[in-house]
Amino acid sequence: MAARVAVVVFPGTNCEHDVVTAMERVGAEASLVWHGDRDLGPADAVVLPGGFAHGDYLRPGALARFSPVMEAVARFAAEGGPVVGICNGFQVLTEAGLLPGALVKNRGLRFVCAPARVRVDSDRSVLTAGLPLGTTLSVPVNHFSGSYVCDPATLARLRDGGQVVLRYLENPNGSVDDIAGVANAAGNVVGLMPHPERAVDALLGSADGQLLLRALVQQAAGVRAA
Amino acid sequence: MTVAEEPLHRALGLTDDELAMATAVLGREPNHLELALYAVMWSEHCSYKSSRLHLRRLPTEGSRVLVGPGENAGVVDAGDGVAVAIRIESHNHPSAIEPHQGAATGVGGILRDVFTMGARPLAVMDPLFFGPLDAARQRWLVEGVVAGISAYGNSVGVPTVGGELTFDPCYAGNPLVNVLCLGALPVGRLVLGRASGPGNLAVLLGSTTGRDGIGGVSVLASAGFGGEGAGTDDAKRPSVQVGDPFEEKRLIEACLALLDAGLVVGIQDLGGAGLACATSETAARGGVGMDVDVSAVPCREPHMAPWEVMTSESQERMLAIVTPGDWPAVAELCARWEVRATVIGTVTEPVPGDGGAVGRLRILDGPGGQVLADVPAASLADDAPLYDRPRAEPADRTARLADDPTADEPAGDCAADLGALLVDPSWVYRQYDHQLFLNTVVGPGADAALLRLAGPGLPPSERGLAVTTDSSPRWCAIDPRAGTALVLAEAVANLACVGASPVAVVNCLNFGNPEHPEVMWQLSEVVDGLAGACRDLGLPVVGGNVSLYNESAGADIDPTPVVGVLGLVDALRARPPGMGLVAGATVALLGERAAPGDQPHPLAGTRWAVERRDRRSGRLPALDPAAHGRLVALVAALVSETVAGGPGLLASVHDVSGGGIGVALAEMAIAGGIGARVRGIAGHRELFTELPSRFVVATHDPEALVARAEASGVAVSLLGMAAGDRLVVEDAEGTALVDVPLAELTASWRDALPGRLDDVADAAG
Amino acid sequence: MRFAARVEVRLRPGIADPEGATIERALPALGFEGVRDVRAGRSFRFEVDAADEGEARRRAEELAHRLLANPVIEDSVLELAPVEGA
Amino acid sequence: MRFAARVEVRLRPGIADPEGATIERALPALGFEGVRDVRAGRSFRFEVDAADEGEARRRAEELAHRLLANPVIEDSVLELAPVEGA
Ligand SMILES: Nc1ncnc2c1ncn2[C@@H]1O[C@H](COP(=O)(O)OP(=O)(O)O)[C@@H](O)[C@H]1O
Ligand SMILES: [Mg+2]
Repeated sequence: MAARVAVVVFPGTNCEHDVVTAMERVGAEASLVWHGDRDLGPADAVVLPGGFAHGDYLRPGALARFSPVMEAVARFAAEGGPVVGICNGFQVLTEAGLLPGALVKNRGLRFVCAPARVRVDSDRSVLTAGLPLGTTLSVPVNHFSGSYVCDPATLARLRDGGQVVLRYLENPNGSVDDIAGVANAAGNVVGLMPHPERAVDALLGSADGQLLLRALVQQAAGVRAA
Repeated sequence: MTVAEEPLHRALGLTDDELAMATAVLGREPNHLELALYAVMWSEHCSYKSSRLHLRRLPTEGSRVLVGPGENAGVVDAGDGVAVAIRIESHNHPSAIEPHQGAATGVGGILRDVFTMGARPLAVMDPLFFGPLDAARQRWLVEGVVAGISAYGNSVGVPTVGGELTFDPCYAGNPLVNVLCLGALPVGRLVLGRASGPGNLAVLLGSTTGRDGIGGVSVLASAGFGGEGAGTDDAKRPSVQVGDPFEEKRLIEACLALLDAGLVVGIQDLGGAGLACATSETAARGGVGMDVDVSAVPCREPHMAPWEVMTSESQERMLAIVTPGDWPAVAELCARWEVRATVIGTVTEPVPGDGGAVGRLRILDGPGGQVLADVPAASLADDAPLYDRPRAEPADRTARLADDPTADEPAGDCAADLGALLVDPSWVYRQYDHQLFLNTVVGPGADAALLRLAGPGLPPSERGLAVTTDSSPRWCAIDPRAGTALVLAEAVANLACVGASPVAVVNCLNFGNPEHPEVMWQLSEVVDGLAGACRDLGLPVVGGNVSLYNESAGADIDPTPVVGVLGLVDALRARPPGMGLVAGATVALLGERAAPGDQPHPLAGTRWAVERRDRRSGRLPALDPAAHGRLVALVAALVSETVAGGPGLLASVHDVSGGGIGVALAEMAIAGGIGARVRGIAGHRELFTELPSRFVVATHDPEALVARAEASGVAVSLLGMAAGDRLVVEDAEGTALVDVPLAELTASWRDALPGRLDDVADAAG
Repeated sequence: MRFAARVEVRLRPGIADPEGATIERALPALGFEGVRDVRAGRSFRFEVDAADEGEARRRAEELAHRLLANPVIEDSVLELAPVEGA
Repeated sequence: MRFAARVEVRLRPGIADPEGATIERALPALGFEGVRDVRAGRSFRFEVDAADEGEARRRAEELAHRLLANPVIEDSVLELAPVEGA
């Protein structure tokens, strides 16, 4: 049976349909979960997609983290379930304290939508498991507040623990240590600014995102089997 | 004369004759509220009173047209059960005052026009026009406008897939911000903005109503008509509105869900003239009347007077007509999307009158309360004045036509001219989400955008949609009629570069002051140029917008018609070749190399003449519609072979437009990262002429290309090869006109905008 | 002399404040009761070197008007204090 | 009783402030001399209904800490005053 992915929709989220399409492309079943729900339904993995939850008002993710569904997401994560936040979803996860650090305005203070090259620097996460270290992927970025910051102690911990899963080859936003994606210590919660769901079809310029999403689907299937 | 001394109707912008017309319609003097309604609805912006007469000359019929001009957006049948809605509009004046919010609310407005039709907005384009960037104020405008479009479009979740960027001194005091939106819907969901069914409810959806965008009507405050505390303080009546993309996003989802559930009878966005326009237009289109309870309208500020409520242009609002039985379901669905929904009125039976039944728009204070205004609904929309304003050819026209820069000598440094003409607009479009919905096969930076015809709720289709916007104030300033025809020809050529055939046109006519006879002459010429070219190319105009009074310090902008053209691709399975050169390919020109007559390579109106030599005169080359049609059909066919997944003959393709063959070659070399060597170019004239109906292409099979071209009756010349790391252009004798490292050209191209824009600009300029 | 300036930039009264309104709408669900009229603005702090307070104020106000706020939609409020020991 | 609150949210020292830095870099070209250490922040104004000032302060501070500022990168400062006649 295909892995079941719950795609969380906040008011203002806008990449939910794209994530559903991309997850289906890599063989998963995906369904939308409204932010007001307290239950994720039958899910082997959760994706928080990109967009502008609550208009990004106040700070990206600041209001969304209070949504009822986030308690269920936190529980799912605590039980070891795979949770991936893409772009705005990454911002929500940091605001919710499920990932360390914060995402601030891009260096340059402008929105950036462009292809980005990223490198897999750790396979200790549900999104990169099984990928050879050093694999380079072309995956677009699309954000205004994508510059990852954290204090030096946290950064040291992230590095030592293999929690920096993706780095930019050409840093588009000023992220510390070129960080494009981080995982929690257990590796089951991952946030990344690039949009793998936008890179699942050569017709659109790149299919590299499939590698990440396939890894997630495999991990999700494994979790269920266990 | 101060406002106090001026008669009220004039202060509101109505002429004495217009007041007499309103009085005749009512059979009595309008009261202040009624006067406000007529003033906003009969404004140039809402009534098109100066341009309507001319716009009638545009062809609007076509086999694919489902909805032509007059509705909120044009709609065409794209096949496979999908219809496409398209509309273009200007937001020039607000953007000049507050570039960020002005441009942002422009995006919001055009989206509402499209989802009003039942279409999900899928793409935005933004043709922009500014003064030269040397001035700090222009940099501030560019920064603000682009940031505003970026902030609103990205957040609301509609990709911006292209646009245009033009710098010319004529826009220094009056920038132009046009926005095009394209959406798609299952054909069956098409709805029109009309009310029907007396007893049905008028429901206001979305944002609260504030004192923003009341503009000219605000003189009523000092006319002693306002309610308690009504806007005696100027600060309370900002003319600038702040956009809320988050509200708009919820409004889009709620409205599309309402339409999907079949819960609305009609729906209409609130734009210019706010509730006055939405209520009177829906009633007039449906041949009914409407009772509106102003006191029911949720207001953002206390003590708003009825005229303020009725004319406010607060953003992110829609008016839906629903049956009383469906109202609870409507309310529930809106609550889920956190969209405010309030019953503010009722559809009423037309009242028998002298000339047949008349639907009346009545404004009431409370349900069944005092009648504050009572006018025939259609009189606000349909009885607006219509002016045939005086037109006059500019006095210097003959002299200007005769003063042609083609003859100018010496030529100057072609390489330097070429470098200076290269501009990479990615500084702009990197700030726009251009990929959302996973449809964008070709985004900004190419000749036209190419999208998969797909979206949530649409039936599956293999087709592709192509869209481009084009304009050329350089050409139109010299000859508005011929220039406009050339602009449409270029747009169609842009579509061919991605393999698409054109199906429909929208246009935004940006002009100066219509009270200047030269401006009215320009407008009339442009309409004729567009009408003629549309007829010649077999294209219907399905919508448009007119923006007048674009002037500053008494100087009008150059006539700036912007066309948006929608094209279709039957089978979109692979990416088109694109403009990038491929090493080892033969570079060829499709189309005639020279114009007939004594000016084989005319330079009038070219970027070379205008931007590099400041020469704004001469005679434009003529468009040969038949030859153009053959050429674009050939190119579209060649490209569509690749797009359908076949091997294809073309390795790269780019139409020749601004900057001529020189710029086309350079852009192709830069995009491909490979140099080229080309010979036989007849000096700077052939290098920079913008003679229409030509493409530069590259192919690995030149013989087959020549054969295809000859079979289609299209001229073809082999120019050279793509190779190396320099761009070399030689004349027939082998003398180099241009010989520069590709790296140098790439740097001038890439740095043109960032070099001038990457510092905080100064508002005060 | 050196002065510490704080400029608060706010939307003018009557200008829609979608950010403030969105925060306010969200508050009850977040468990915050009895809070209203939320308005969102920006603030800037900087230091000015000037001969005296009058000059410092003039320069800081010009900066606030010309650069930090767009007077079409925003007001700015300046607070200024001498920096001790500077 | 009703209280007017103003919360200023600032980046914590040591956190890069690209907005402040950009403004500062642009100043000399715009003719502003002697301005330095520009830091950009946000400000929020709102009103709180509460039994007394202590309760109002507690609620406003909680709002500032839990919502308005992100403690990973930001500090907040609260000012509170009773609203006359409310
Ligand atoms: N303001 C803008 N917004 C988005 N894209 C833009 C803008 N200006 C230019 N572009 C994109 O840059 C490319 C080049 O534009 P342009 O030179 O006008 O093309 P052409 O000469 O083929 O009409 C196009 O893809 C266009 O969509
Ligand atoms: Mg174009």
